[in-house]
Formats: sequence, C-alpha cells, structure tokens
Amino acid sequence: MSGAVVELHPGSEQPIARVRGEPWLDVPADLYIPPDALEVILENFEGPMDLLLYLIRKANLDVLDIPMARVTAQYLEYVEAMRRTNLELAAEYLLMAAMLMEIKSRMLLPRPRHVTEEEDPRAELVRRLLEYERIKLAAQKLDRLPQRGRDFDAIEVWIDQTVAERLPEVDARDLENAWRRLLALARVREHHKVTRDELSVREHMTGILRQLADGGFREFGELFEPWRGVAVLVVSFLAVLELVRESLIEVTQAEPYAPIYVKLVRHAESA
Amino acid sequence: MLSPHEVKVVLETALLAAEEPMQIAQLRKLFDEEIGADTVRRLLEELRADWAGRGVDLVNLASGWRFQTRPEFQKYLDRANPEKAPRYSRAVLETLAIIAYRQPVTRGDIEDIRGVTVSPNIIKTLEARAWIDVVGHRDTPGRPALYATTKTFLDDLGLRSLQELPPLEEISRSLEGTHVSTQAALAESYTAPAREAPGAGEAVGSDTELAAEQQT
Amino acid sequence: MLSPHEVKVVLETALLAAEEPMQIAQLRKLFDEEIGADTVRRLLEELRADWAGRGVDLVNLASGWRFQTRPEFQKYLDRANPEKAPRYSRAVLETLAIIAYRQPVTRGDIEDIRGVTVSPNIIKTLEARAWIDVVGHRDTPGRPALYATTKTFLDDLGLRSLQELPPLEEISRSLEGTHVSTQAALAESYTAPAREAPGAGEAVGSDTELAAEQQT
Repeated sequence: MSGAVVELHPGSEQPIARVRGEPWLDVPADLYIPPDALEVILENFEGPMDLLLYLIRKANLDVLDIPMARVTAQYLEYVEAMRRTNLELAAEYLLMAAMLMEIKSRMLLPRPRHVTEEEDPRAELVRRLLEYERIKLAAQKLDRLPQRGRDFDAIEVWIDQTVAERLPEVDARDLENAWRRLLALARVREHHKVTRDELSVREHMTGILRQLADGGFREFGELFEPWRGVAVLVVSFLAVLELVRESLIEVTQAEPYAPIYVKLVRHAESA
Repeated sequence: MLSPHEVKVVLETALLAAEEPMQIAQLRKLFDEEIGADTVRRLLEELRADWAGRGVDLVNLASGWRFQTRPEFQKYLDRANPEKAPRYSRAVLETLAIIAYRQPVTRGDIEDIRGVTVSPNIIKTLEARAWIDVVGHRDTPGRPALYATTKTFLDDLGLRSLQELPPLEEISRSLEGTHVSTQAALAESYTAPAREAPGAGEAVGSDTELAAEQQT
Repeated sequence: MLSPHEVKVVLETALLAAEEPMQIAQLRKLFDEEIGADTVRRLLEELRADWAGRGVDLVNLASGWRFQTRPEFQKYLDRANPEKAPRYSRAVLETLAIIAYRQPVTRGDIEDIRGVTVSPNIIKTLEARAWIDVVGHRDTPGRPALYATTKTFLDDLGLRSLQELPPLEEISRSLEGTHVSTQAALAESYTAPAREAPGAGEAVGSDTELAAEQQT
C-alpha cells in the first residue's frame, strides 16, 4: 500500500511528510499534495473540525477573526484534492464545506454598522472550534495521566486460603430474632392445634396433593370417596378448604353449575 | 548499575504486582543488566526476612515465588468481605436461641418449641463450634441429654454472661400481643421464610434442611 | 486489644490483598473492636510514609485507599510482562475527554463537538474498561443514553474526584504569544498519531478505526 511510504509530522519541526523519502517541509501553499501524502494527511485528522483547526492554527490565524475567504478556499482545495484522488470522502467534510461557504457568503452581505459578536456569522463556528480544541488538548492531557495497567498496576496479593472453612458469625441480635420468630410461630400454631381430627385432615390433604401431583386438573367430585361415609366426606372437604387456604391448590369454575376443577398451585419457587 | 538494595526494591515491586508466582528466570528478566540467579535468590531470602512479622509472606512454591497473606490474618480479611460470610440456617439459629434462652433443654424440648424434629446435624454443628454441650441428662425415659451454651459461645458473641442476651421478659410480654414488635415478628415470619416454602405442605414432619448453608 | 502497630499490620495486609480500593469505613470493619476513623486515617498516613522509597505506593483514590506500583517502576514490570496495556486512539481519547469534562452527554453531544460520527466501538471500549456508563436518558425523541465517567475511571487515573482532572485550557486567539504548551500540544496532536497512519485508507473522517489498539 503506497500510504506506507509516507510519514506525517505536521506542526512539528520535522518535515510535514515524507513521500518516497522526499521531505515535505510544510503543507504546500498551492496545496498540491501528492495523492499518497494526502491520504495519510487525512488519516491524521479526526474529521473536518480537526482539519479546519489545523489550517487555522498552522497559518497562525486569529481564531476570533477568521479570514473566511482564505480558510474556505484552503479547505475546499483539500476537499477537492480528496475528490480528485477518489478518496471516499466522509459526509462530514462536505457538510463543513457547505457551512464554510454559507458563512463566507453571509459575510459578503452588507453588514449593520455595529456588529455584535452574536451577529458575526462566524460566531457559531468559532465557538465550536474553540470547544473542539479545548477537548482535543484535554484528551492529550488525559492520555498523559498515569493510567492503571499502562503506567502502574494495582497490588493484589494472593490470599492464602489454606485455613479451615470459614465459620458463620452470629450475634445476640440474631438469636433474639430467631426467638421472636419461634414465638410468632407458636402463636400461629395455637390456633391450629394439631389434634387427632386435624391430623386426619392433614392426612387427607396429603392424599389430595398426591392425586394432583401430576399438575393436571381433576374434577372436584373425583377428590371425594362418598362410599366411605359422611365423616370422611366432611374431613376431605375440610382438607380441600385447608389446601385452598394455604394456597396449595386452586379451584376454578367457568360459570355457575359448570364442572368445578381443581389443580395444584404452581409456586415460582417450586419451578 | 543498580545497587543490591535497588534490585531488591524492584523484585519486591514485581512480586507484589504479579498475578502469578514468578520464577527466578522471570525475575532476572526484569533487569536491563545481568543479575545472577544466585544474587536474585539471596535477595529473595532477604526480602522474605524483611517481611517477617507482617501479614503477608513471601513464599517459594513449585511454580515460583509469590507474596501471600498469612493464615492468621484470614479472620480480618473475612470481616472485610461480609458478602462471602456463610450463614447459619434458620433451623440452627432457632435451635441455638432455644438452648440459649431455655437451657438446659433436651432435644425434645427444642422440638416442642420449634414444632419440627431437630436433625442431629444441627446439634452437631453447634457442638463442633463448641457453642453448646451436654450438661446432664433428664431423668425421664431414655434419659435425654440436656444441652446448654458454653463459655465459648459467650466469648464468640462478645457477651460477658447470659444476662447480656436481649432480655426474655420483653419477648415474653410481646407474646401476649401487647407489643408492636410481635406484629413485626409475625409479619417477618410470614415473609422471611418464603424461600423455604416449596414442599412445606408436609413441614410438620422432619427438619431435613441443611444445618448450615452458604449464602450465595 | 490490638496495639497500634498490630492494627497497622492488619490494615497493610488487607490493603495489599484487596481487589478494590478500600474506604475507611470498610477498613474499620476489619476489626472486632472499635477503631476510630481518625486512628485509621492516621495509621494509613503512617503506612504511606513507611512505604516511601519503595516501588509501591499507598494512594487515596475516589473509591478509597489502594496500594499501587509507582509509575517509575513500570519499565521493570513491562520487561517481565511484554503485553502492554492498550494505548487508546485519538478518537477514543477525545470521546473520553468530552464525557469526562462535559458529562452527562449523549452520543449526539459528542458528535457535535468532534464533528464526526462516533462509532459504537468507541463507546464499547470505554464501557468495557468500566470508565463510562449510562447514567440516564435525555428526555428528547429517541431518549438517547446519557454517558458519564465512573469511579473506576477516577481510580485508574489516580484521581480522587473530577475536580482533579487537568483543567481545561483557556484557548488563545492565535498561536502568537501563546503559552508554549499549546504550541507543543499542536505539534503533538499531529505527530503522535503518525504511527496509526499506514493502512486504513478509507478511514477519512469517520471513526472506522479500531477503538483501541495494542501498542507494538
């Protein structure tokens, strides 16, 4: 690739570029730039703002009083040169060209006697150039700060884990909380003393849960065994109610008198 | 030309910053100039001596030299990383609370209060920690062991005596429902154990949960 | 009860072993007993002094205290570890500078200042380094993300706050009679990227270059 023979050093004491060993001491006044050099020069600019700033700074022009005609001409010659060499030109460069020409033409219009800074057609461009330059210099300064990984490393000494397993810590507060929980549970249990009757309800609850274990629907009536007598029927019914109360099963009926269906409630945790 | 002291400072810096143990050959590459392997080895031994009495040790492993923390300092490091701290399960904490507040108690007493059987693992966990021990046997059928908390328990919790545990009176008063805290405790008891919920349908059975669980 | 010397050894050990900078509050948690924040601060200053003249420095950063190698020793470390940390391209550095100095900013804001489109790679590079993150969205059509720098950014550049960033320069009207630094910066800004030159012939204008490149 021909670009490889070009080195670029604009703005320094060294030749701006070296093309096939020949030094180019400056961006030439007539702006004839060999295509090879142009390519490399452009790569060194971060976009039209950067190029424009370079042209202004290089010619040592006053940023606050930019000679628009001169700068626009120079800029356009660069853009023209790029087009001649068929370099793919980013839209931003053309946009800037249009902006420069617009400012230039507005400056040719007769101006009011007292031109305030805001009325200067260049004001916005100048603001943007100064902001860009400020950021560009700040970026260089940031790059000069010592950077972890590049200029220094954080220390992280190996932690020797040969020690026995780590034991949980407990404090008095934990014990108090545990005790409170127990008391609260004890209170709840008082209302549901596990009596013989209750146990038989729980036994039926377990039975119903087993029947529904596949997760499918059962018709309500299937859960009962009427042939075992009224007592068992009542206990089974209590078991269903208890299961509903504990949100373990759900009972659905589409409309009055339609069949009632029962299925397990799927808790997110049990998934 | 670096002085031996300067070479030692560079070795120390490189070893402190290294992610992996470093071999003598690697350490020699730190320098522009030629430093003999013997010199490096001698300076490493000096460094090791310099670090005596500190929390970090220079050790010589199969894969090279590295700085590592001394095991005695593990407890301090652990405190700095509480998110890695293992925690006891509710079952262990409740069992411990019952023993602490109701000692001496039998396993049956604990089961009566908790409403679930107490797995032997829970008792073993607390005994292994030397927080509880058997102080006698109740004179009932089977002569069940009576558990109580130890001095180690008090020491580890930073208590001088059982009197310094949060007072029980307050808690028992709250049992009457006169205290707002009971409400809070009740609310907690319904929200906190949500993770234990699946399969709790038969929770009136055995306490199969793990004695201690690592918090993730 | 630990002696001040013992406390200092624990602090040193914890800081040497820590993955992240540690705050005073975290350091106080290392201890069982109550150690005042002032005491910890004083001992940290003592530690810092103890380490003077070594290759490692105790520094106070945005997110706390950390041991790190002194930049003067990097040349030795680089010899042992030839893969260098990335040098960022001008595009990345300028984007970072805009976010650092003008935060919070949207990608559009960055493009307005730089005058070129910002490639997603640049943002990704800075996000991957955890130097920037999205702190919100501007309430305009498209709700563009607002970027800001992170604590890691400050830590990695050895800064305690954004106040410590190099001040933005007051730009002069023209180069005549300006401070040398601007001159030098101008020269630097066009010479430094020369090493990037060969290759990307189509890179003109847009940020198609690699966001970060390894220095060779």
